[in-house]
Amino acid sequence: MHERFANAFDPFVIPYMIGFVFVIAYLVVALCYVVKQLPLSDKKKMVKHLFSYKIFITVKDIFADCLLHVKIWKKNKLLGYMHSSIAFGWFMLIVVGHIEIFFFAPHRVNLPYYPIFFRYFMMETETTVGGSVFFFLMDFFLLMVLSGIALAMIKRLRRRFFGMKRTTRLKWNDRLGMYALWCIFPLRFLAESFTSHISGGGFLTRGFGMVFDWFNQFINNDALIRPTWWAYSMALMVFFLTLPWSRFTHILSEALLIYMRNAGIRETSKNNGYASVEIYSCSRCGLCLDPCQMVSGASLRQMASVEFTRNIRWGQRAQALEAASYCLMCNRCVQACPVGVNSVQLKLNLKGADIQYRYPHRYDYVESDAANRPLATTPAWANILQSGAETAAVEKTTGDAAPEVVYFAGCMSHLTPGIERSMVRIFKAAGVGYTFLDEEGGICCGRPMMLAGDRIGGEQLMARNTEAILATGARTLVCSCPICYKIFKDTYKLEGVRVLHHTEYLLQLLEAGRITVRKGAETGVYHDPCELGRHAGIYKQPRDVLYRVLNLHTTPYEGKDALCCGHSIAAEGMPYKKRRMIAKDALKKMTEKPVDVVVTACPSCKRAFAEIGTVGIKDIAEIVCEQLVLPQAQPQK
Amino acid sequence: MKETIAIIGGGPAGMEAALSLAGRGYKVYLVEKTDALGGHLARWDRLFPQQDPAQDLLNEMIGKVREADDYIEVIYGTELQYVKRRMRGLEVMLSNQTVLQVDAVLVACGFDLFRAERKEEYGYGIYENVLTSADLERKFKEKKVVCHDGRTPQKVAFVHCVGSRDEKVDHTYCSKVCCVTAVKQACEIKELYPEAEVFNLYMDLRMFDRYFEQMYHKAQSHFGVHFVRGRLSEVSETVDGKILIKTEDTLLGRPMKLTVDMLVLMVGMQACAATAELAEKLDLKVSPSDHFFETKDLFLRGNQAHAKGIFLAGACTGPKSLPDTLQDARSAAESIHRYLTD
Amino acid sequence: MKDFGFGLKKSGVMDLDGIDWTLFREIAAEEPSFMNCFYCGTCTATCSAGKYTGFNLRRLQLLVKRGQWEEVAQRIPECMLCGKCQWVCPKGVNTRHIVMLINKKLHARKIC
Amino acid sequence: MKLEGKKLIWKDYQKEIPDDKYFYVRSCIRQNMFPASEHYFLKIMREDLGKDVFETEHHTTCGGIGYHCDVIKIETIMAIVARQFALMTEAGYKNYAVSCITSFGLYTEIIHTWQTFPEVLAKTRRQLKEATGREFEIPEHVAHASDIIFKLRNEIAAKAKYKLINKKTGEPLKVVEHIGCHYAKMFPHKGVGGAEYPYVLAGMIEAWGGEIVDYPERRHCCGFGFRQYFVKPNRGYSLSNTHKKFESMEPFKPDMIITNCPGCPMFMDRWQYVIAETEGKTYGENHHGIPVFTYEEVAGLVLGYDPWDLGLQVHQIGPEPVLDKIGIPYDPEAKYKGAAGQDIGKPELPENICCC
Amino acid sequence: MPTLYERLLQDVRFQEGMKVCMNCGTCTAICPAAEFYDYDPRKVLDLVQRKKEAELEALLKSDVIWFCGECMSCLTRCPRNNGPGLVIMALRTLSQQTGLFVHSQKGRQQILLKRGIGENILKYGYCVYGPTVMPEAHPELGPVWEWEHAHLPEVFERLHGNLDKRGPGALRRIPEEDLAELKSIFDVTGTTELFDDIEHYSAEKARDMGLDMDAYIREVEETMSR
Repeated sequence: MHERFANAFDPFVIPYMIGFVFVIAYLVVALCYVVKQLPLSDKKKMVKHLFSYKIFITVKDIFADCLLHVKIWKKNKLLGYMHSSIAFGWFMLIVVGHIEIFFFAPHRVNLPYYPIFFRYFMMETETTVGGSVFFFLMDFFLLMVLSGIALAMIKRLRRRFFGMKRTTRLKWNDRLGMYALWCIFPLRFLAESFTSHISGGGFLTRGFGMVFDWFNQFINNDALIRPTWWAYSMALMVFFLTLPWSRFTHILSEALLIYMRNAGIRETSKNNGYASVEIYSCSRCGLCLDPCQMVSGASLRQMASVEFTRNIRWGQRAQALEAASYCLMCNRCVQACPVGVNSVQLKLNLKGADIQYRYPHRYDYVESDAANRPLATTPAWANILQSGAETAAVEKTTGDAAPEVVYFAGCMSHLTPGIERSMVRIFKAAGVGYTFLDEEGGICCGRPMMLAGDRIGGEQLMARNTEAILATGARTLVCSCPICYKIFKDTYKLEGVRVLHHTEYLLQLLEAGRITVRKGAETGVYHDPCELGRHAGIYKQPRDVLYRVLNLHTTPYEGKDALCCGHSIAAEGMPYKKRRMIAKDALKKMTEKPVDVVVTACPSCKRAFAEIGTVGIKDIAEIVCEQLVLPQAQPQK
Repeated sequence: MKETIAIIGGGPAGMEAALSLAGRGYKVYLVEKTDALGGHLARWDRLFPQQDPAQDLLNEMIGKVREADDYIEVIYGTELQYVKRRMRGLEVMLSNQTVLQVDAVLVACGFDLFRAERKEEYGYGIYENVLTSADLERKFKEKKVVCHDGRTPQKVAFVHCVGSRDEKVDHTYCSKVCCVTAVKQACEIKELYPEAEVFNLYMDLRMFDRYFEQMYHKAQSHFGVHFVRGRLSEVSETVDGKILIKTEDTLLGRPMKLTVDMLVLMVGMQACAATAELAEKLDLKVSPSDHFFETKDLFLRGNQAHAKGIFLAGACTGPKSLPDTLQDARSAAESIHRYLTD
Repeated sequence: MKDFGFGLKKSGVMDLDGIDWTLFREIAAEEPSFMNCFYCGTCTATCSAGKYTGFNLRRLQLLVKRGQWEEVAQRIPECMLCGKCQWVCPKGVNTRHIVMLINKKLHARKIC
Repeated sequence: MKLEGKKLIWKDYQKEIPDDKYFYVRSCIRQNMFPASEHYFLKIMREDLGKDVFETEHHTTCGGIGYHCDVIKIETIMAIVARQFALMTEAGYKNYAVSCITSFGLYTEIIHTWQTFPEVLAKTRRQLKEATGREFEIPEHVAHASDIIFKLRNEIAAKAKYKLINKKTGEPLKVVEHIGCHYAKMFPHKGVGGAEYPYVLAGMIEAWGGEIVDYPERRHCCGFGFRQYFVKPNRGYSLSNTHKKFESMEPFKPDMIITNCPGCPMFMDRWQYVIAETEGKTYGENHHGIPVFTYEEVAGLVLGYDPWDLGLQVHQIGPEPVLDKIGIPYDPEAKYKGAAGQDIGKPELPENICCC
Repeated sequence: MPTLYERLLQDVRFQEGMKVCMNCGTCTAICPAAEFYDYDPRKVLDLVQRKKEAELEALLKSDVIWFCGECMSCLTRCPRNNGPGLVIMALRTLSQQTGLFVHSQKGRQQILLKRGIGENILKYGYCVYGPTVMPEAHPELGPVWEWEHAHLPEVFERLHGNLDKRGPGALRRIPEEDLAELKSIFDVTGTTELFDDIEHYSAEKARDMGLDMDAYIREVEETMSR
């Protein structure tokens, strides 16, 4: 191998170098920017992580996720191959290219463009084994990348080929980056092929080069060589220059995201630092589109997480806010994201930043004597209506001994009195000493407020409820609404109080033999409420309960793949008609195989499906209550 | 030719009944006191609930009546003078001295619009920019919906229940069509002047029939019409000729005032002026509570008058919408047919 | 000026002539269901906050449409956003969003 | 505005008003505040028009203010009214002329109640007999004094020395009429022209050359409100209602106000002073107020009586701008003199409103 | 013991004024009190027609019934021929007879009206009697009244009145025998009893408030209304 030019330079490297320097500069600036936004503790974690043994895990993760795209492989093999062939192939081209330099032109190692345009600057003077190996390797990885690119093109045209119903729609900046990316490797292939009669080449480049040579004998013209190298360099430049503004930023940020995540950094309540890395890490792969029920059930494609991250990245706050106000926060997209972008948290943060109404919440009325307050409309009328309201005063059963259980039905359960009544009957049947905290209507748990992005308001409500719950002296809190359950369990500080959803509690009662049930003839499927399933991880208990009371069938939409009923409290902006479409769609999917009853464990889900009215809907508490075997009934058996 | 029937009133009810009877082969004298068929329909621009042009319907009906001239004879400019019972059937004397020997008489004399002047506090006939729904309909028809001084109205208020549900004018009943007409006209104003603020002052919105509630929904959500639950209490004129109205927003429990450029009074229906006279001539009963003709009952004999051989159709037996009037007319024809064939 | 021991009282009549109509239209633009309300009061009947206070969403929505922001500003912070109202609304009004938007407008226009 | 529309309505409210032989009863407030008005009613009736109007010293208050302050029971008020009727019956009269609007409203209301509930009438007869030994007949006609002046308006116009016309411009004076609430609001057919467009004062103004101003708050109460005025802490109500009326009439620039109620001229007069002194606002030209007159005062003026004989000096708002416009001569020096021309001092001038 | 509603029904004003209300609000729309007080005659009628004893009692105890100015404008407009003003009068009478009026600040003012207007009738035969209309208590009557009041005999002479003299004329002295007849009417028709009720319940309230009657009157006189 010999260098062809003593100065080791050709003007066509300039575009590439512009792009290269730009990307390096961008990387440094962006990294500083991100780190600056992090809280001090997170900065420390970043540094500490670099020197801990866990750095190896991070390297492994980056290799697996960023290059091999193992997560995508798991979800979709073809898509996985497409991503990894491009990423890993390109990576290997870079690695092997550098090694090649070390072998053949070690004095040029300091020229960053040299490995990129290696074939142009070198000529093959003799065929060696080492040379052939490199030729083969380089051509092999080039072919790999080219196959990936070909698949990418196909994906744009025929997404069904990849088993995807939907893929992202691209804006001009993404298109520019993508077309540049698509051009890079075919141009490299052409340039190397055209040059191969000088530089030599492997099976691919030399092979095509020979075809070209054959043509060349007629026209005897090497005029195409330098233009193709120019084009190759230009394509690289365009790709690099558009990198910060295209979806391909994720190539860089994803590695940083993995590093940060492994360093123990998490989302905060503001969308900066870690969150901005997340936003930039969204590759717009579109894997979140199909799981999103807003997209599949309600034709609200523009509300999908992938569009949200895009809007937020490009400062389209109004659209981003709208998407956040539509989002059901069912977490199906988070689960599908191969990069691990927690877009639900990002949406919550955005809502929180938008709320910022330093508007004083006024919950002083929920102070202890609240229940005895008169219904007031306007001052003068208050006096008159007082007389009627006095009779409605609540008698709290805070007796001498503390009850075993404090039951908190939740606001929504008041709209599904069947759940409350069933729970009360079950408590009585089990002989549980309980106090029904919000029997006459209580204070909201605060999660709806939190899901609206209003932390301050939520915390005020939490403080009130904490006080009321602790005042009962009960050691167990049972709630019927998964929304309440989630916040009671994760956010409240209820010292010494076990927080259980009634699904868990029912199972405990059954296992402890405090209640007995008979198995009915009904067939049913269980619908996992988002807040109870994906948000709180309660999958097993309801099923263990249900096996005892009915013939439980399964559907493909269970556990982590469970559907949302569409009536999430989070989606304050979604029109009712859309909610209903989602509910209808979800119910239709769950009852593809007909069953007698769809059982759920959330008053919202129950109401949402009940409104559709195509099949019987019951809460798990109701069905357990129906199948209760009461002590006096047993002797007859 | 089969039996002969005299129909008093050439409005939609009279025409539709005439067509139904003609279709069954009866001879019909259609007695109309004015020079033209159509009654109130002829003065209307568009019809609720789907904004069909009134003229189209009228033309179709008049055309059919003309086509059926073998069976239907229209006598214009004439009123009923007296009716005598004969051995078989009835003898009808008209004001032009024509005598008709008929087997049955159908009264379809319709309704009169409430005279808005009677609600003195609303200032109709005193303040120029206070109109009735009929006045506005005429303006729509003439395609010239402007204030008295030619300005484009920026604020318009519609007042429901004018002359309906009001003991002060002895109309304790609901006129049925005013609510939906008010919503229709409010939407039409918004179509014409999208920037205008339109207010509907109602007590109950009686959107009882097909597509009515949808109209109301559209008025709210699409046109942004303001609905204020409160009965108009007083109207006065400001120094610049605008109309100041006072009402209570009863849903808020607060009195409210508002200046509008145009106030539209949704005048209700009342028994037509000839009711008492016809009742005497034909020996019919008039309801003491609403002054419309009584029918034998409200169910199976809803078109039969208390006198033998006399039938009733349309709004002379109480307020009716146009579709109801037409159905009632067809049902009256069926009643007459049964009576004559029994 | 003389003190007579009494003075002019503030009129409680809603004068709709001085109303800024744009404000509620803004809310309607962001949440179209705002215009659907026909003031049936189911929201108020089920309201968790209304049990303890005079919080009355039907009334507040109407007050916004009548431009009477003072009372709205006084009452709106009592809402707990629990969402029961949204469930019972027969017209599919996104009540929670409306409360949030009212808050937002109050803040943006500094009507507090 | 279309006057024909009003005329159409006026036609529906024709009231039968006898033009002679009245038994006259006075008003509490007018006796205190406008004694000359009642005097001139009698004088014009008797001397200018030659009518028989009888007055007895034995009649008392009807108790209407006490009744509307809710401290007098309805049975009591009926008996007092019955006693007045007994005096009329005893004096041989059948037509009853009332100076006060509150009384007039009460008389019509009570007669209506007696007619609707005969047992109530029987009870009143019994109670009056028991308490005083008197018996009574219900008058054939109850007329408010302004009804009678309305009826005789053209006769007055015929004898008039002045017209309600701006001497300088030749334009008719713009006159706001204010009708006492209890005149026709309860029983529209008992008032001339009905409750919505009463004609009783409008007719006088029309006949005497002026032009009536129809402003939005025209029909509304001056804000007396009985207990809302008499109890000092409540007076803001009264003041605010008058204020509302003045704010509403202001753009129409009226020259004067004519009233037929005892309290209204006092309140519309005095509240202008209070508004000026508390808010600094005046409604007339050049920091004057808008003069408020009783119908007798206006009748007296057009007939050419001396303004100070008519008692215009006891109004807080000076009548001078109107007198000047019409061209009625007056002696400013004599304004606050006694009956014999003696000096009895004079009131201080207010700070914020020009009262002369 | 008849219920409050039954007692209301005995009042002819209630029978005249309370038929069936359809809550249209024409009364409130033009009510002078509804404009300046937290008052809504429509709501009063609606509450009364619910016939709930507890609500009625609360109503009779409240300020609400004392806001009306009894101008009767509501009568003209009501499409159902109700008279909210008449209903208020019946409610006020009942509130005084049952002693519930002392529960509200506005109701307590009745003692002032009884001692002022009410007693004037018996003392002078007039509801209002000029010499007792003190300029200090009525600053709004202005400097003209101050002057007039200071020179009442002269002013009345100038204005053709008959102040405190026998014979007909403005503000004449009403003969004793006529005043005696008025007193007799008061006794026979129950107003004397009503006066006693007002005094009795007010005195009771004064005791409850720990005030003597003079201090109670001052308290009532000076408390500004809402």
